[in-house]
Amino acid sequence: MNLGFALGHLMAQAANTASWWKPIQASAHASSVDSLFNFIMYLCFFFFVLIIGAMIYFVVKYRRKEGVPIKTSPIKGNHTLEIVWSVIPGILLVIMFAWGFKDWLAIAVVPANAMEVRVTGQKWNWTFTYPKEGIVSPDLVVPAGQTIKLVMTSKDVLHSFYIPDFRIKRDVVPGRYSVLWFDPAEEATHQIFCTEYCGTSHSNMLSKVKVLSSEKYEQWIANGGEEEGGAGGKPIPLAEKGKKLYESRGCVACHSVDGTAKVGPSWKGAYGTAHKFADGSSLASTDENYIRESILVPGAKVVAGYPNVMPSYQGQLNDKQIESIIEYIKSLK
Amino acid sequence: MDSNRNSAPKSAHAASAGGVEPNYLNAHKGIWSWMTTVDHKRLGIMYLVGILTFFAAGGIFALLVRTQLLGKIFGGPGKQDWLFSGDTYNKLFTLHGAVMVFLVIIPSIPASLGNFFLPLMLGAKDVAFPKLNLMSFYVYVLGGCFLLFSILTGAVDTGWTFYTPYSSTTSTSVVSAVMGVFILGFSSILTGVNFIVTIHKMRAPGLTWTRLPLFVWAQYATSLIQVLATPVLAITLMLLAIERTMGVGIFDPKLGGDPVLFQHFFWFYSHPAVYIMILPGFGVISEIITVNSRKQIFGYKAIAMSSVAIAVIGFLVWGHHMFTSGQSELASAVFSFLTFAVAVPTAIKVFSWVATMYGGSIRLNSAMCYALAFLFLFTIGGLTGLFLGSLSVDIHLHDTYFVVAHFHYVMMGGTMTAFVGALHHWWPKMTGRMLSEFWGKVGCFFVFVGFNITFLSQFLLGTKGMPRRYANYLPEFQTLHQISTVGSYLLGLGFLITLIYMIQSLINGEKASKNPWEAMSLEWQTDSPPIEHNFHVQPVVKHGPYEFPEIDHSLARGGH
Amino acid sequence: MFEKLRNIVLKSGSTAQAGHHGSEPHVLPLKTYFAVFGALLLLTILTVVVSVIGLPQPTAIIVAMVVAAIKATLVVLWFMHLKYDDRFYSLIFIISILFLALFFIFTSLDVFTRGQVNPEESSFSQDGLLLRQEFMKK
Amino acid sequence: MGEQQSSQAAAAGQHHPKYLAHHFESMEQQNASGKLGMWLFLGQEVLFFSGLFLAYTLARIFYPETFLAAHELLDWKLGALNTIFLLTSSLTMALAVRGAQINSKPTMFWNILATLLLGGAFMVVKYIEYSHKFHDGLLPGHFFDAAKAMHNGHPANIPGAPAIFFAIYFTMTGTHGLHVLIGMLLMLWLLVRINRGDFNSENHVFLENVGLYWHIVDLIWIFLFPLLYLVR
Repeated sequence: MNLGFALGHLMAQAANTASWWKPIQASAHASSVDSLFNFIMYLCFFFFVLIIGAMIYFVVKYRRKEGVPIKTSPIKGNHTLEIVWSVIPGILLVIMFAWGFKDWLAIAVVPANAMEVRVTGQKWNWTFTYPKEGIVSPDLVVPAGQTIKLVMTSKDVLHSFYIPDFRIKRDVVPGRYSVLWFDPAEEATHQIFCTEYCGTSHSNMLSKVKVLSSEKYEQWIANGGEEEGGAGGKPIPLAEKGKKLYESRGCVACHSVDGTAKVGPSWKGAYGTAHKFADGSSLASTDENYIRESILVPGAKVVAGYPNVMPSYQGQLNDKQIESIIEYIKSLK
Repeated sequence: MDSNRNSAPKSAHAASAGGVEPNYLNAHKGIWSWMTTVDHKRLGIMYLVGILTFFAAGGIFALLVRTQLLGKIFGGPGKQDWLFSGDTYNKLFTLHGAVMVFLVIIPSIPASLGNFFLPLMLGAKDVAFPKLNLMSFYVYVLGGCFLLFSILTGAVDTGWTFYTPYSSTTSTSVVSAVMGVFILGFSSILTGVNFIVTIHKMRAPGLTWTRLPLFVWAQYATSLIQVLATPVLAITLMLLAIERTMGVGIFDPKLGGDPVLFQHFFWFYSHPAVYIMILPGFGVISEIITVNSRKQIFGYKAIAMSSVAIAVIGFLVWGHHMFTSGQSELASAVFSFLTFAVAVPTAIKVFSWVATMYGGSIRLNSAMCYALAFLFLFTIGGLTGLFLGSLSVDIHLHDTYFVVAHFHYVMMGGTMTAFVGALHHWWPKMTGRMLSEFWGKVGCFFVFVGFNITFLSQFLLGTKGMPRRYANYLPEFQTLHQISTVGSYLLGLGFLITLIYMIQSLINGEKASKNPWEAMSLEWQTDSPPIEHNFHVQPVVKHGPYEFPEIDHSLARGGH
Repeated sequence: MFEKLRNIVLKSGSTAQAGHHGSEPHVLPLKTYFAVFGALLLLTILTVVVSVIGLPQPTAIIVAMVVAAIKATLVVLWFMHLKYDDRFYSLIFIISILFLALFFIFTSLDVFTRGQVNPEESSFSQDGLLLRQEFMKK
Repeated sequence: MGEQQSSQAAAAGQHHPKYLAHHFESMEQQNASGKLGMWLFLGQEVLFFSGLFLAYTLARIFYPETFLAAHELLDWKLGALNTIFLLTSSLTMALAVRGAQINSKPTMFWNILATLLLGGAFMVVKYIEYSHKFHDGLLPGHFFDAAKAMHNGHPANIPGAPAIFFAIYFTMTGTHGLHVLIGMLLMLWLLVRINRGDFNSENHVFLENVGLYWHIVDLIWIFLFPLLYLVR
């Protein structure tokens, strides 16, 4: 009957593969968290079997039988037993606290030689800015073997930056910085979640940590944070890059490409057509300046009938990226 | 939905044996007599009907949430969800949370069974302030209407925790929901005041503090928390409402406030609130296990004192909800240590209950089945709290499905199982009818199995890193979610069976005697259902509540 | 100490018959009321004078709070009759003050020690203030 | 209470004074229960206001210079006048309770009336302060407009966001004012019951409870006054 031991056996070979019930251990910290997790889990199985086993044993042994005169024991308490079962759990609890506190301090104090990356969470996407290189990217691309320090803040509501593979999580509070660090060991891609409820597309606020070898990382930095060309290494057409930005930068959450109006107007056939604005003025045909202005200062000319809720992408998209988005919109006839 | 409200059992139901005096149900006739009653028993029944109705509503929201989480393969950002859009799903889980917490589980045992049985157990004619009791009921109804009004005008999508700055910037009707909870808080405070004064001032002659049934001790500790914690929730929600309407800048960072401050204000109430929920459940379990094992409780003083200890230490640990929320390292360490301290009295209680069964003569009626289910489920719930209490593991598990499974094991597996068990234990006394033992056990089986399937799978989802409150999810979580949803249907079925045979027992259930379980505490010494002012003659207490005749004191000298 | 506390709780729970110290309430002479009132007025004038002088920052708050606390105790002991009443009522009042202090202490435990490990996180550091000001302008 | 019960109790030959509720054994138990219930309610009130005081403390720590500059705009003389009104009303309320203890209806009546009038005076002074602020545009939260404030001669260079100070000021004094209003309504109801002769030395727990409530409201103002008006 005991689920615990089956699980324990499965647990044993959980080294670096994602077992069916635990993410992989991508860093030293992850394995130390797992070892405390296992310690508490074995302890809980032991006490669970002790308590529930005793309960079942008593129910079976002292089950009332028909016709047998009932004689029950007059025991009302037993001071030694009561002291024993307060002190022993007390000691075990202190051990759990101390071990948890030790590991937790390790994750709180950032090592010295960490490479700093700034993270901005906003309603429903993450953006990562590399201060030295001035690159802004939707994914966290890092070289293997280099400790990374994340300095995070939010633009609107509470979010929470969570990488299960590294077992780290920190709330991203608007108006304040919060700090997190991890040391990626070898090349891999890890999933990033938002775990603090933040509204409509809280479940779509996902991103990736791409751990590259140092050469590939240098290459990535060299061409300004864009994945170099498709398979054949030839440059990707601008509209194609625009489509990737459309999906990764959160435009998809409010603008559709098939004509249906969502939170914002649809991009299908938008280029070159007339638009009436909320403040009564209108524009004969949508041109590149209007699109660029709406990306950088969305509140300037809002299309009539739509809420003025679009966040500004000032400083998050460089000119080449805005160029490719405009190309993409043009291609949507 | 429930028949108690309108069909007070047929007048043909003659006053039970015991005397010509009519019982509390048919002493007065007509809806008006029910609406203006100050009799604690009738108020208990009215609360019970309200709580069960809202429990059904909350349950339906839960089933809708679980059905959404069957989920279509999640195809990437912006993919349309298969059943509900993101917004509707957010409103559903918020309503499930708010209705279950504020309207069902906080008043569940104290307001319905506490109101009904506290005066009976103390040998008193009524609670200390009967009119205040009636007012608390109407405050509860008014609070419920405010919440329903907020549902009709577009519902709330902030989660039952109303975290700012989302709750102060979202466009849904947060203010009316917050006002509803503000009003419900006063019903909780006034009930707490009422019970503390009743326990202090209206005990029967001879009923000293060490002869009180443990349900009364648990109710005393709960009322202590209700009185001291709920006002802070009232002020927090009032500040939130003012912030939304007038832009007061205490919590919203745009206006210069600090959202982590809101979390401190909120959890200062909400963690003691989870002890308001579980402590009455402890009281009920102590009653059921002793009566059905025919044995003294093991370590009466330890259990009574641990209830009060939990109530007090419960106020020191709220920071463990905020380990990852930007709280300072020193505060997190202090809160983590105190969280482990509060685990000790809870452990003492569980060990003492199991020890009570040693050397007993255990009768497995449906109430005892629910009590054993409680022990199983609450032990898992309590033990998984240790994972969330230790700092480094909580960083991984916070706000994932591990937390969802943990608090459902403690609240649903703990308090609601104890509540349904208590209903089975005291049903004969409340309604004068017996419940069918067979169907009771069938219902308990489905609830137990359905519950475990639903929430054991969620522990595994949590360790895999599946975050909370997600409308759709990555493909690797799909199978576990589908298992969990199937489990939730079984759980719903279990409660449906329970509801059906409870209604059936009201209609033509077999008559109940004065003391079907041969218990020794005072509520079993009056008729069932009891007369309007409880006791024909004022009872005098000479011995403790668990001195069963079957206890063989000769064994003590001989010892075995 | 614990023994004394236990007696206060047990004695207060006088069951129905134990009619203790008769039902004739304890009546204070008029003089006491006016004396307490006089003291309260004096203390109010004291706080106003102290604030007008303008003490340096930390002591001003402490003095104001101490004087307010003295005035509060005067009102609670005499006007609210707590001095002559059942000790259990003062126990309730003290418990509620304790829980108030608890709320203050644990919340400030967090607010004041933010950013000790990572300075960026402190709400009072230079860039913390800058970020908050800039965030509020938007 | 149901007539049916008290007649039964009377039938049981028990001496049953007019004010004793059916479910209590003795007047002494009824009074003690009433007072215990009131003290528990006051404990809850203290914790209710604890939230406001903590919000004040932390807002002040986050924005010390705003608080120092902004509360120059409050008129401390009016605040002191209000304090004196409330302290005197506390005295008259205590004398009213004493009047009930010595069974003298006129003392009770006139003292409660005096307390009521003093409470009214407090609210009038509050009204003057609020209208002065409304006129000057020093309003809570996003209603605060610096232009109007500057126009009315208030220094515009209040560092940080003065709206926060006035938000806290209005929240605290508003909630306190609401409690004063509730107290005044209770006292009106008291005057009616005193006239009906409900209170004597044996049964005046309702009057005592309203007194306790009023003293707690005064207690909170004793702390509010220095925090908001005085502290330099």
